[in-house]
Amino acid sequence: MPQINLLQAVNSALDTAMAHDPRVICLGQDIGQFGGVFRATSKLQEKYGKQRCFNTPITEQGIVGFSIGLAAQGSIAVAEIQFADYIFPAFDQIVNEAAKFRYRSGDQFNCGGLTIRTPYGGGIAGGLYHSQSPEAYFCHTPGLKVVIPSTAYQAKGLLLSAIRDPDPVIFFEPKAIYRAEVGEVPDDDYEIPLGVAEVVTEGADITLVGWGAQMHQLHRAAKMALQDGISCEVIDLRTLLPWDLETVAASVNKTGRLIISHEAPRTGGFAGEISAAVQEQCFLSLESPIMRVAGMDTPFPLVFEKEYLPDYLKVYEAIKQSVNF
Amino acid sequence: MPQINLLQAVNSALDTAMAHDPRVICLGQDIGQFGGVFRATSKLQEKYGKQRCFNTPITEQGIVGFSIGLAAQGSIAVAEIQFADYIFPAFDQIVNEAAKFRYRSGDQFNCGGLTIRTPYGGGIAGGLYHSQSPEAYFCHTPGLKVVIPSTAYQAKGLLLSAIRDPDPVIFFEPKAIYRAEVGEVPDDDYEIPLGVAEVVTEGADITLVGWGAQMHQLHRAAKMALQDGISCEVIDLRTLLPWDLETVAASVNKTGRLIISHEAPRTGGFAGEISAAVQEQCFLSLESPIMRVAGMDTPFPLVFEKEYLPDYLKVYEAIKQSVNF
Amino acid sequence: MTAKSKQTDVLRFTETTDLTIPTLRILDADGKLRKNAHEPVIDKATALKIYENMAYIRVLDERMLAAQRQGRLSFYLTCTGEEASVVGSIAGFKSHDMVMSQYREQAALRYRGFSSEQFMNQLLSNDLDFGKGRQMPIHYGSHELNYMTISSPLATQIPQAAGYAYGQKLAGKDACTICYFGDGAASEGDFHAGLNMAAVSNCPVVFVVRNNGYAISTPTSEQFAGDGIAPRGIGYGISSIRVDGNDILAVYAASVEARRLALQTNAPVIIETMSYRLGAHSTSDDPSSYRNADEEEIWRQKDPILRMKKWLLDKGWWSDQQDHQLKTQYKKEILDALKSQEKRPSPPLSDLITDVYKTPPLHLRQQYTELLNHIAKYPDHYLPNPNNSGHQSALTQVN
Amino acid sequence: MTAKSKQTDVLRFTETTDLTIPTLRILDADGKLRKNAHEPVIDKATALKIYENMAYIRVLDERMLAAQRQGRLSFYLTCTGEEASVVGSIAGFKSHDMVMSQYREQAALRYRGFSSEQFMNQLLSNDLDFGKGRQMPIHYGSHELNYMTISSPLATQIPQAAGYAYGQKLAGKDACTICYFGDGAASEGDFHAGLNMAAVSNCPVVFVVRNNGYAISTPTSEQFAGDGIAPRGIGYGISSIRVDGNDILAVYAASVEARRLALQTNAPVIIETMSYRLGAHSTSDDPSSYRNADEEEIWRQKDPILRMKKWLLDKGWWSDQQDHQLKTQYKKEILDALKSQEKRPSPPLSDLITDVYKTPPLHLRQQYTELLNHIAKYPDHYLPNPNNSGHQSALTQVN
Ligand SMILES: Cc1ncc(C[n+]2csc(CCOP(=O)(O)OP(=O)(O)O)c2C)c(N)n1
Ligand SMILES: Cc1ncc(C[n+]2csc(CCOP(=O)(O)OP(=O)(O)O)c2C)c(N)n1
Ligand SMILES: [Mg+2]
Ligand SMILES: [Mg+2]
Repeated sequence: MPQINLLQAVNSALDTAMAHDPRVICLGQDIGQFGGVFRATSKLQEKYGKQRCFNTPITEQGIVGFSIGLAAQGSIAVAEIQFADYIFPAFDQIVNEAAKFRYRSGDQFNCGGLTIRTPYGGGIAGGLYHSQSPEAYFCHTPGLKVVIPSTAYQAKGLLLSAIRDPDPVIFFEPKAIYRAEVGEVPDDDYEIPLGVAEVVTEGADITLVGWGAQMHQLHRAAKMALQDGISCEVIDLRTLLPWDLETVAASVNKTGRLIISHEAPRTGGFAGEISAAVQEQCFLSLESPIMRVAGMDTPFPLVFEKEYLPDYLKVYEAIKQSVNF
Repeated sequence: MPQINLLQAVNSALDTAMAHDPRVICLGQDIGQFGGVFRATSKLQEKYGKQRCFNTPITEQGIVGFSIGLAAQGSIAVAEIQFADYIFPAFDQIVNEAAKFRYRSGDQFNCGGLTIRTPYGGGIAGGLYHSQSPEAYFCHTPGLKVVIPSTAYQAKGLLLSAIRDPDPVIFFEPKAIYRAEVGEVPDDDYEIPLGVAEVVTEGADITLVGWGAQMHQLHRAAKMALQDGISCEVIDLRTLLPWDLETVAASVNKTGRLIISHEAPRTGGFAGEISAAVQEQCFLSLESPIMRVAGMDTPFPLVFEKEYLPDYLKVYEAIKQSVNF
Repeated sequence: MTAKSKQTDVLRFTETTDLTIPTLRILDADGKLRKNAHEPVIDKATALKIYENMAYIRVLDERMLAAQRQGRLSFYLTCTGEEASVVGSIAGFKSHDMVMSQYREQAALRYRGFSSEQFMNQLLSNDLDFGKGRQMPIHYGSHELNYMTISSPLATQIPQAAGYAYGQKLAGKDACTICYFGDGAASEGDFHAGLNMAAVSNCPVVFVVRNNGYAISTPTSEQFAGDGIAPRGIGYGISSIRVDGNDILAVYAASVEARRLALQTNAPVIIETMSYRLGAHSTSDDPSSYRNADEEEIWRQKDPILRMKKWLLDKGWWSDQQDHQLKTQYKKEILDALKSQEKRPSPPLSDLITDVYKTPPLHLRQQYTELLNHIAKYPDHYLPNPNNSGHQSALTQVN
Repeated sequence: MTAKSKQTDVLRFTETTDLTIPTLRILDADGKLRKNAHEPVIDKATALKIYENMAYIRVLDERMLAAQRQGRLSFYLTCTGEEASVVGSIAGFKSHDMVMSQYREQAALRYRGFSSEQFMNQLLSNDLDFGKGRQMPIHYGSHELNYMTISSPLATQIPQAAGYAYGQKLAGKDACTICYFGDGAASEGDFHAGLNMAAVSNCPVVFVVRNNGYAISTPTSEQFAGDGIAPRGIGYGISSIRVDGNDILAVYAASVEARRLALQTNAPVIIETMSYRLGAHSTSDDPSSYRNADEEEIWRQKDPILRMKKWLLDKGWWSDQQDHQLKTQYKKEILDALKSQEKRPSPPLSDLITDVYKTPPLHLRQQYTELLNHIAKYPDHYLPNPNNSGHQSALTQVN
């Protein structure tokens, strides 16, 4: 199997989806001839033509609105938002329209063919507007699915599932590891089911939950902890909405301890939901408070990005704190 | 002191603010001669002129963007969004612009003079688009303050504080109790500090936390529980961002139990944040799992509104469950 | 960068007055053909279908307004005064064209064949409502009739219509999309997004803008400073026409031509219908506080239904007697439907959690089970009355 | 409802070609006054200030591009080719007018007096950066110079500029707002919102649209189907003018007049400057993959700085020797500033949590304390190098 990076895996998923189904259409800013500012759509216009892969004007609300209409008509629309930081002009179309389309019509109409891809997260010296992790906003929105891969293999399999899923999906791509994250990825078509977390490392003493680029911090922290004799169970959530509470709760019932980590600001972040839900399910198993290692409650800064971000050292310290509670 | 309702209290706060400071400007859809669809801005155009109280075109992103500019210039802009359900087209201006305005400029510029008022919540047979409670979206946004009154007295005092606060504030008005909620409200100018919760009823056995119209459900449930000999401490959060963890944690350390209730869908709602944070602080005091009584994870329905909403009976059942854990 | 623009030595600002778009009018106030106007090709059957639809909607609106006052509906919203704008336009399209409307176009839905019972089912949120009782009254939709379910947020359907039309084009359907919206909705960012994208991606969509003078209480003079909506089309490179919205023939002729143009050139077209919202914004509104009765009276004189009737009478295609009969029949049909459909039960409680996703995920099924357990403890407190009139709305005071 | 619209009997769609907006040009390609053109009133001092500013920015852009390649900056973005659009416009305004710009208008900031050190402080995120090192390079801002801090989300400043101008009007200031944006940004919903609101609420704001042919890789032909941006102004009821953006006199003359008009009529004005983005979008971009070198070459021939220089030489206001001296001086000034300012430390860590709110609330102070405790455990791992070049960016590969 070829070794490719996460970005190439995204490109391969799009290519596979377009090759297998003529209804798949890709649209977004600069995704045509240029192949997108990150080149995720590289060569797709050349292969499938301008009708099926095209540049849009700079209007995120338009891109998503247009894609909803496309999907409602029967196409499979894969829209790119250039940076997750720029998804907010489309917030109404996503939250009030896409998420509620099937429900409000009594299933007469739906826009399940819609997938919105967007690079997210920090670590690239992008400052306020090229670094945000807005996943929690969408996780509070019934009707949407929210998916985030952390490896090249996941990226292709999850994106293919997202594109073919009968519900609208927001697919966040961890851009910090677009190129750094390399792995074996089949050329063929394959899907990874949505809504199912992956227990990446089994462990006995504490559960670590995360997604996207943050998984690498968790793995590194787990390795450090292992030196101290602490065995971490590391879970990659992969789908945030609907999320796999069962897998996480089973793990916490076993380990008695839980740390959740994300880059987004702590207050109102999705770790809060996970913490609250696990606490409800696993109250009697908990041996120490569920902890959250998250971004600080500020806009995303530039010079202090490193200090701001929840890295493996912060996770490692939290592990020790939890175990020594 | 005159008895007025919550809506009149809002009107009185706006009137007071405009009378005391010529820089205060009200704008929004239909708020001029008509006085707003709920009449919150009744008579303001007549009193203060079309320049200071005016109708805008139907563009929420424009209303908020315009108001940010006004505030940056030195005015005090009080923008009305006709229904909280229609705040989403302004999401980018609120979350990417207003919230980050001071930070990104290194405090060279700010839009602290901005207040966005908007009626929110269910209970009026409004279905998907006249019922939403979107507060959690904004509570995940550093740089914003989020305020929600539950009584007429609070409405005036908190709104005056919000208008004069040096940071941008989203002020959600519980429209279901606009007219039902009546109380003594001074004619004079007064402020209620932001960021401070109110312990409305002291109690020993369990803490109930809520805001807005939900407070009435909590009070009613607390009364029912009292019949069973359960003493509830009822806390009105009033400000959701930044929220008063100290007051809530002190209460939970005393009672050992906590229920949080809101109308918004459970998953990703602000109760998750409160639960997570309190659990971090009060782990050893907790005698039963922190519970959330919330809206269901669906769009807001019409015919089953009553079933969907977290009412006093659901809170009461949760109280019993928590106490009997 | 634009090659089209000529160079000039003269510093002069182009003003709004440099572009004026005339208003197409074919029938005069008395329903007579104007001097130089061409009567569009229209057969008797179509003409009568149009007229009957306008008449039907007028009766429906009157009856439902009354029903709302009686507390039998929680909310209603009339099309009164704008019937020609809506029926004249929809009649220019084919039944397989998709309609994406705002909320004041019930006449288009009727034209497609929506029955009185179907109107009542939605208005009453009963078990036969296609929308499963989830949305407020007037949020109709019909998959069978190619009429997209209405959503309350304004203008969101505009970029969606562009995308829908693009999909139709790609799928090789000989069909277009017709997208309705109001003068107020045209201020939303989605208007700009939708029109620009429709133009640049060559979407066969016809935008019908109902310029009825008001958005709730806000007159167009406080909505925009330009000359209505049609001139904006020119900025996007869209062929645009303005018509007298109370002149059924003008609206119809423009619509037939717009459809042809949209499909032939694979491009959007704008029709701005100039009319007036004769009634209140909705049953929650009272216009007397923001406009005067004289203004309303002027427009009442221009009743589009009456104008068409005169033309039909002149043509010998219609009689006063037929007219009377028709209205009586509609009144009965509608009141019968109201009576029968309001006896129907609400949708099943399980509809609370279906259709959020194609398949309800575990957490929703759990929440539903919890709800059932809870309701079992307080059976009297929950569940809608079989008679839906229980769903009274505080919205009667608002929008 | 519109009284302006005349009635017509003829069914005809108005087309884009019914409104063409000419391009004002005063200087020809050789810097000579065109035959019938009026030279705007401009004194020698102003003319030289304009020229010097354009020359400065060209040098700055060249040097910073080089510095970025050397890894001394993480990101940069040039104004090359569009200097006349920016300097010609800002020169038409007063220093107390507020500037709300996109990101390619560093020339306007320089015109207001931003020093080389100040540019470097921002580009290097050092302790003297007014923005406290929080934003990426090129996000300048200066309260003192009435230059609003730049934000990356496109077009958000457009409705804000309308509101700012409204505030200026109400406060009785004899000042307006000048709002810059690009052909791509004009597709955002905020463009529509801002222009319409500015027009209907009578805001003295001048919108300067830099139509430079591209938005990153997207040519204007894929951005819109209309004839540029100026015709859209007509739809909003805004006086609009298109100018040759490479002709400094055309831009200047239009700007002086636009300011006068905006303040006199309390209304917005649009200036569309037609030019070309000669360089890459930014240091993250490589245009060779989406446009050909011939196209660039054509525009390189139209260099606005050269054109102005010829005019100045003709007038006897400038000499080649002065020109050479000036550029040498600027080069030295800029490189000296780079050298000195890159030695400066980063802002203090405490700036991480200030200015989120006017006063840091408790939870932020606690998070900061926790961070300090954490850093104390791993002092080598955190905190920026005193030399900021450590801040290398993966954005070098992207936008
Ligand atoms: C995004 C959004 N903002 C505000 C509203 C509230 N609202 C409902 S109808 C309406 C007026 C619309 O006016 P117009 O488009 O002219 O249509 P008309 O009612 O005249 O047919 C408003 C402001 C809404 N539904 N959606
Ligand atoms: C809301 C938003 N969407 C996308 C982007 C990414 N982006 C940055 S610059 C740019 C192109 C802007 O083009 P234009 O307005 O023509 O300005 P120019 O670069 O040509 O000066 C894009 C798409 C952004 N900054 N903000
Ligand atoms: Mg209207
Ligand atoms: Mg451009």
